[in-house]
Amino acid sequence: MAEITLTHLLFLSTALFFIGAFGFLTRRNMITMLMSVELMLNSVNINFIAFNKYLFADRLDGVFFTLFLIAIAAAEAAVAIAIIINIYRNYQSIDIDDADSMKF
Amino acid sequence: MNLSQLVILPLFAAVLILICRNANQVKRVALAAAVGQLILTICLLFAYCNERHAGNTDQMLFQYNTMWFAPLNIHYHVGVDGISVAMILLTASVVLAGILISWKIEKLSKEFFFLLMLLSSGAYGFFISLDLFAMFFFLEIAVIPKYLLIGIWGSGKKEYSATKLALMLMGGSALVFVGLLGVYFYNGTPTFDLLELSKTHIPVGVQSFFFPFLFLGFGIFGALFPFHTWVPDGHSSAPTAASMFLAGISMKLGGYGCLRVATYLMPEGAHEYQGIIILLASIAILYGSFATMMQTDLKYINAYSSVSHCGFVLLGIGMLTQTAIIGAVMQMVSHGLMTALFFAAIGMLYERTHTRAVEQMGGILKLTPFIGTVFFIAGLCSLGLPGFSGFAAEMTVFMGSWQNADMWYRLATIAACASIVVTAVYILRALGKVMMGPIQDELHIGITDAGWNEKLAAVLLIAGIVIIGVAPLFLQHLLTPGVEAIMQNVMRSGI
Amino acid sequence: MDLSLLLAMKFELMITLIIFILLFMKIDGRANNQTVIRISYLLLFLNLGFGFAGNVSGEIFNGMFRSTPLLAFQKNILNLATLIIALSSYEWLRNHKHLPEFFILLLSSLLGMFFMMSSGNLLMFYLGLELSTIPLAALCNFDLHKKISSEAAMKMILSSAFSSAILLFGISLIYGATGSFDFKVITSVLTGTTLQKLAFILIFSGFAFKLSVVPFHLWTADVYEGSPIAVTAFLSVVSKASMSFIFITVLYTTFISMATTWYYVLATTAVITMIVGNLFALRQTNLKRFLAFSSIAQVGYLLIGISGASQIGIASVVYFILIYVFSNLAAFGVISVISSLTGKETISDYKGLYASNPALALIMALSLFSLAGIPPTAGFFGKLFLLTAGASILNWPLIIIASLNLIVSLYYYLNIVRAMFIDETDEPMVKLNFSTNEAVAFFMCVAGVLSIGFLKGVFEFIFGLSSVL
Amino acid sequence: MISGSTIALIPLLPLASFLLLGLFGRKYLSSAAGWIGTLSLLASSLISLATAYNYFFVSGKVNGAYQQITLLKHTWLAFTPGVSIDMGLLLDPVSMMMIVIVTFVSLMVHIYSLGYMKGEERFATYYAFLSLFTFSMLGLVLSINIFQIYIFWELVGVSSFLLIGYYFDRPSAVAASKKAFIVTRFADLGFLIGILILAFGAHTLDFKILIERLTTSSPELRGMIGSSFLGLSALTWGLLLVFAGGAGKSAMFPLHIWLPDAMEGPTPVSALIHAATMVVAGVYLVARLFPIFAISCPGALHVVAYVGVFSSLFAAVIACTQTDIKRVLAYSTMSQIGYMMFALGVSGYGGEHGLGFSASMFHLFTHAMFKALLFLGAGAVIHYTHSNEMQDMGGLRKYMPVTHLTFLVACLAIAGVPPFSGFFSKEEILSAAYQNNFPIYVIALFTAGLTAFYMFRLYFNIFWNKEFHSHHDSSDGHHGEAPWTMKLPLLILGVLAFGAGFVPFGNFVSSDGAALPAEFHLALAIPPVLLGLFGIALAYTMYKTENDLPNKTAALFHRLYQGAYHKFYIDEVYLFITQKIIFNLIGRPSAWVDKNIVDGAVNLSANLTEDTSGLIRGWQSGKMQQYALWFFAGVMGIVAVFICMWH
Repeated sequence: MAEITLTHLLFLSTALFFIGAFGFLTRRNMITMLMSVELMLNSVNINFIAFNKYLFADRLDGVFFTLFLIAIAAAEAAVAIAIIINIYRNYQSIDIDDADSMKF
Repeated sequence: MNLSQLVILPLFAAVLILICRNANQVKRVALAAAVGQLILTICLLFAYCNERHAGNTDQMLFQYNTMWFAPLNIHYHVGVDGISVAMILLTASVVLAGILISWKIEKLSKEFFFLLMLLSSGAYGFFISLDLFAMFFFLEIAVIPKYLLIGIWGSGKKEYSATKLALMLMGGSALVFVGLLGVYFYNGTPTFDLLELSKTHIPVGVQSFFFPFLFLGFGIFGALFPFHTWVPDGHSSAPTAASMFLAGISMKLGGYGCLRVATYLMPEGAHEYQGIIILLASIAILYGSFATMMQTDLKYINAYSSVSHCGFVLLGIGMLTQTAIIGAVMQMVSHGLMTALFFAAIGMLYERTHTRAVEQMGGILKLTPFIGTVFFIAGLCSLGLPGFSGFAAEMTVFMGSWQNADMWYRLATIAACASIVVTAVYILRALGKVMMGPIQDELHIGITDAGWNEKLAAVLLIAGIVIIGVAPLFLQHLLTPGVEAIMQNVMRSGI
Repeated sequence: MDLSLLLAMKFELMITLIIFILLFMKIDGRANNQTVIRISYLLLFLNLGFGFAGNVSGEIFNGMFRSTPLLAFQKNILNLATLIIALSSYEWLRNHKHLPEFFILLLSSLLGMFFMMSSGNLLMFYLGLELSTIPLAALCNFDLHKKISSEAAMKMILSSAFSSAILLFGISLIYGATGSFDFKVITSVLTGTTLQKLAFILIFSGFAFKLSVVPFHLWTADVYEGSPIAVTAFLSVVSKASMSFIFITVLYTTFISMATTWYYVLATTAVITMIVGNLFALRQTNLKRFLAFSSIAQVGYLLIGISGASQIGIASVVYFILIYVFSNLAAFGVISVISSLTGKETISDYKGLYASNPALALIMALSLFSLAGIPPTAGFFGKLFLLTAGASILNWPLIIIASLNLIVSLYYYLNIVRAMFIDETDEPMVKLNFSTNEAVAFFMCVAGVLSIGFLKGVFEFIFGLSSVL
Repeated sequence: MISGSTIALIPLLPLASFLLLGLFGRKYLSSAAGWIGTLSLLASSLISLATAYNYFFVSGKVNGAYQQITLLKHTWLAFTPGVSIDMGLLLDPVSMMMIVIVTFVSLMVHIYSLGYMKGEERFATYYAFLSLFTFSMLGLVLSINIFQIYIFWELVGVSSFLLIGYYFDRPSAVAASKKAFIVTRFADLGFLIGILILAFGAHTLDFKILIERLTTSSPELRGMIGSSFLGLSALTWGLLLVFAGGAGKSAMFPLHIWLPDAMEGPTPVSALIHAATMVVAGVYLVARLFPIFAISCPGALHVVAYVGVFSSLFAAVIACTQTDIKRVLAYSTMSQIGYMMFALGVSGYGGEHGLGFSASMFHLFTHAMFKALLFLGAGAVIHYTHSNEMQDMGGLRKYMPVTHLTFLVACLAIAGVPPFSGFFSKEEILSAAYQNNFPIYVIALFTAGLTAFYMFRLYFNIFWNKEFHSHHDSSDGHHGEAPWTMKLPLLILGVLAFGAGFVPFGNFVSSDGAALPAEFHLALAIPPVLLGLFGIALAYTMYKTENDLPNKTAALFHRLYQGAYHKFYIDEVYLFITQKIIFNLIGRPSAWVDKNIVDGAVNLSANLTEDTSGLIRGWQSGKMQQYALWFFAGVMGIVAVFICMWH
């Protein structure tokens, strides 16, 4: 059985990144969009870990970055969800297409 | 003599105007400032002549140079030669006349005089600057006051005209700025200093790329065909004093810039584009005068005729002979005074008859002899009658242009000469219809002749016109050293 | 690490301190709005004054945090801008239920920006960026009951999350290519391979998003329009300023080996940004939205200055932003006063403003002239120096397009001037009274707009500082 | 003895009078204006007489030839080292003769106007303009520099304009003044270009140097002959264009159309400007440059001759049909100037060959006297009858004896009846023509007969023919013939019109300054006298008493008569050219292009910007996901451009 190489991991992370991006661009529900962003962030996390593990194993920079990233993603999600709740109060909907009163 | 006074005095007056309490004070302050300014410029003239008599052969006198933005090597550098002195005198006279003419303005008089002062300060600054950046600064200062003067106090389709004027002039200055950057960067050591730049040699390739920017940019200010369309609309919508300023001074900024910056710094470029300049200028002269023939609004008549007359300025510059350039500068001064007088007369008339349409007037000379006479004098000066400044200037341009022996340029000169006939046609048409003939409108019978302020303004301008017209040699002597310096550069370019 | 090096972080420490003071006041809950607002103003004044005293340069935390004289100056600018924003939004804040939170969030965001600007490391940079963005998103929603406010906040948080995801992907690639987050290490390793270029472009897009460079700008107008005016002002001035400062550092040091690449990226996007910003600004009727697009156009000029890649470039950008702070905040101040007193925000509401409120109209006009780059306002110098710096590369088409764009921008600025000074209207605005606080803010702005160009030392001073990034 | 500053007073006194009356006349001096003007001119004419006396009899002659003397030369405007406009006074026989004529006729007109213009509202203005004209005309004739002449040329033009338009509330006067100015301006354009060509060919504007360089074999002359344009040499072009200017002022065909209309001005003005002085400026100009014409460019001189003789005949034919007495006189003026022109044209330079030149100047001199007299007489008639039309007159000899007598003298003079002045000058001209160019001689002879005919047609129609019936109230008839201020000039001029011919003119004025003794050729004198008498007799039979002979004759020569009556439709041609071609084909299109194309381009660029702005507004759709999509696309776009495409 072949070893899992960096390329595999990068392929995984890239796929995840684009899946996340696709989700962000197509899903109408704001919460789902938020989840899609989390997917993208996680793909970045995989990148960091993979690079750290395979290329720069002597230092732990990538791992640390990942840790910070998880924390920040959580904070971001918290604020975002608060805002989405507020949207729901104002619009009675969390469909992204409903919130387009400002344009042109 | 400290030249910065010329800029500071109007600014100071502007600030004073802002703190005045009523319209009377405002007017008095403005008048005092304008009179002071005129006295100052006359002092400058004498000081200048004294220096020259004393044998001072510096190109620029009364220089003052201080660093402004050291990292970019931008200076505040001022100084004058004969050309600037003449333009400054013109500015002072026109501003004073403009203030006198606007004496009775009621709407927002404080703001009006404030803007007028700001405008004049910009013009003075432009004419004394020897640093291109500072010059550009002063050039740009005027855009907004002009816009507001037309927009707030104007008439007709004033908003359209004001916007068009502001945008076209902005376009002009944008081009100028590109040209200035070219000069700045292709000069060895980046500098905006006119005198230093004139000593260095800008590579020919660079000149042929950047000369059009500078010339076109300034040309837009000077009503270069086909970028003149701001002139008719802007002039005719503007209030009287603003029209006087626009046509009398603003358009001269363009001619001055074309000469002092474009031609002086890039003589090879000027040679390269000489044909095009002359072509455009002669088109402007002829086409402007033919277009004038068809106008029925007095202000449009004068505005289009300004296009035609300013064509002489550009023609003179384009011919690149010393006489032609002197003629061009004389034409600037002369046209400044004359067109200001014309606009003043139109303004006086409009204030009384409330119309500017030629066909609605007639026999005005009988009703208001003074205004009529002013009108006549302005008209006769415009059609180049000897004894008035226009003749001396135009003849100098023609003489200088003919000196350029190229067959095509001589044909252009003939075309330009031909415009004096067309000019006669439209001027006499207007005079004949408005001033002479039977009285057209019964309502006009009660109108009063000019008041003291209007008389003073007219006399001031007429005095200038007649002095230049009768004794042009003085003006020519004043201009010659400055033009010689420019010609040296043109000759050095070796073509 | 000795104490003097901690002084290098004095800006950040000071702000943290203020945040805590306000937090305690909030928890304490006894102080009423008036007291809080006064104390906040006082603290912001102190903060500003403190910024000028005893600056220490150096690096701490293994180079993760840098402090240079230029950074200190930039932080001072941002402190000043924050103070002006706080002062000029007095009318809106006065009766707001969540007053302390406003300041806490605002200052948190500022703190994030300071860290971001001082960062010497991508991790630090990212942390600062998020610390500045997340509170801002919350601030956008500060008018809780306004629909557009929450919409703006939603657009802000979601798109910034998306953009940080892309930015992070770029950072991860950089990490993959260099094995480090440290700017200096990265600089020494980068060579300009395709992977590195890709990474750069991804990171660039993160910056571009915050700076509202076209085509990453689309969130800007909506967020500006929906947010409370104070927040809009903060977004358009402080946030953009901080971003461009760190952008310069990153470009000029970290990615210097790819200078050709980023020059052309910058030049292209600068042209598109100017043109699109101007074209959109032309048709706006809401003033906030209008200023959003005008600020997009301004960013185009900023990019040209940045692309100059020289000490002059740095100096002109900082100088421009200093002037931009004054001119843009004056405009926002006027809009804020009028909006909070009458609720009017469209250009046609401003018709005849000069007749009823000459002072406001004049301040607005001055700021617009400054934004348009008309002398004698300082904006003239700011804009021209940017162009001059950009022109040093001798890429003339860029400079010509930029110059011609000045015409379009003048047109739309004049539209507002025309409404205020020339147009007449049947329903003129009533005479509005504003408090001393706003007057102080206006005074600072007007003084800045009118004098900076003529104080010849200012530019020289900035130029001197710019020798060390 | 000849002092520059004294001579300078000759033009300066009228100038002073102009300034005084122009600035203050209307308000303060309206009653004294006439006397101020007249006295200043009296002084001026006395000085000029003294000067002329001095010049001719005391100090002018050196080695038997009159010399050109240049006085008070100073630079007015300098162009290149050689080329500058200098102002100064040039004394030579021609200019001496001219200042005498100008000041004298002007004085007469000034005196005459005291009566004629009495009670006019703008009396002071009138005198101011008269003084201005006199100043300009004197400046013109004393010019030392071709550009100085041009300057004063324009000034006389404008004073003529102002005086024609004196009754400016009459639309016809306004139109006439405009026409006069514009037509002469058009001609001046040629003059100006001619000056440019000559000035930069000879590198000078000074008459003396100009003539010197262009008559001797100099590099300048060779240069000017060598360079050609459209088949003519630069010299020919220059001279022809200068002549075009002269032709405009002197109302030569086809630039004559302004002169008959110019009769809208007050009649004394017509006497001064449009008969005696200004209209001969063209002749003067050609005379001034005569050596160049005669020595270096005979081709151009031929043009002068043919234009002159054609105009002379052309005008005489028209004059026979006109009914407005002033118009008849105007055409007769044109015809007589044609005489002077072709006299120059047939002349050679120096000695015997210069007969034509002397004759031309002589005729100029006598013509000034009798034509001024005719106009002033006509003025008196108009003053009396309040009409210009012949049919309103008739039988006036009883009512205005002085006018009648002097008018008759003038008619005899112009008809060339000996021993009246016109006989002598005409005889010289004809003999010069006879010697040089026979066809011209024949035409001139015929014209002489026509002249006698139409002048006596005029005379009989005014003073004989039917009985006079005043068309106005009886109160108008009471004022008698004319006040003494009007009669006095008539009498003085009458004496001169009779006696001026006895002056031995060739002794004073000749082409090269040396005296040219008059030779009287009896054989050559007889044909014109006979023709003249025949013309008079014809007029006598047709117009002495009322009969239908004139109508019959008109019917006989129907087409010719109609053509002549309508001035050969030249006015219509001009009208067509200006209205249809210049206005409609050039002016209107220019204005249209300006409004729609040039201005349209500016507006179009503005509109395009706005439209583009509208076109892309959909970009800002308000949908967050589209924003993100654009973001993504932007990243991809930059990647595509800068990584995939650009290496």
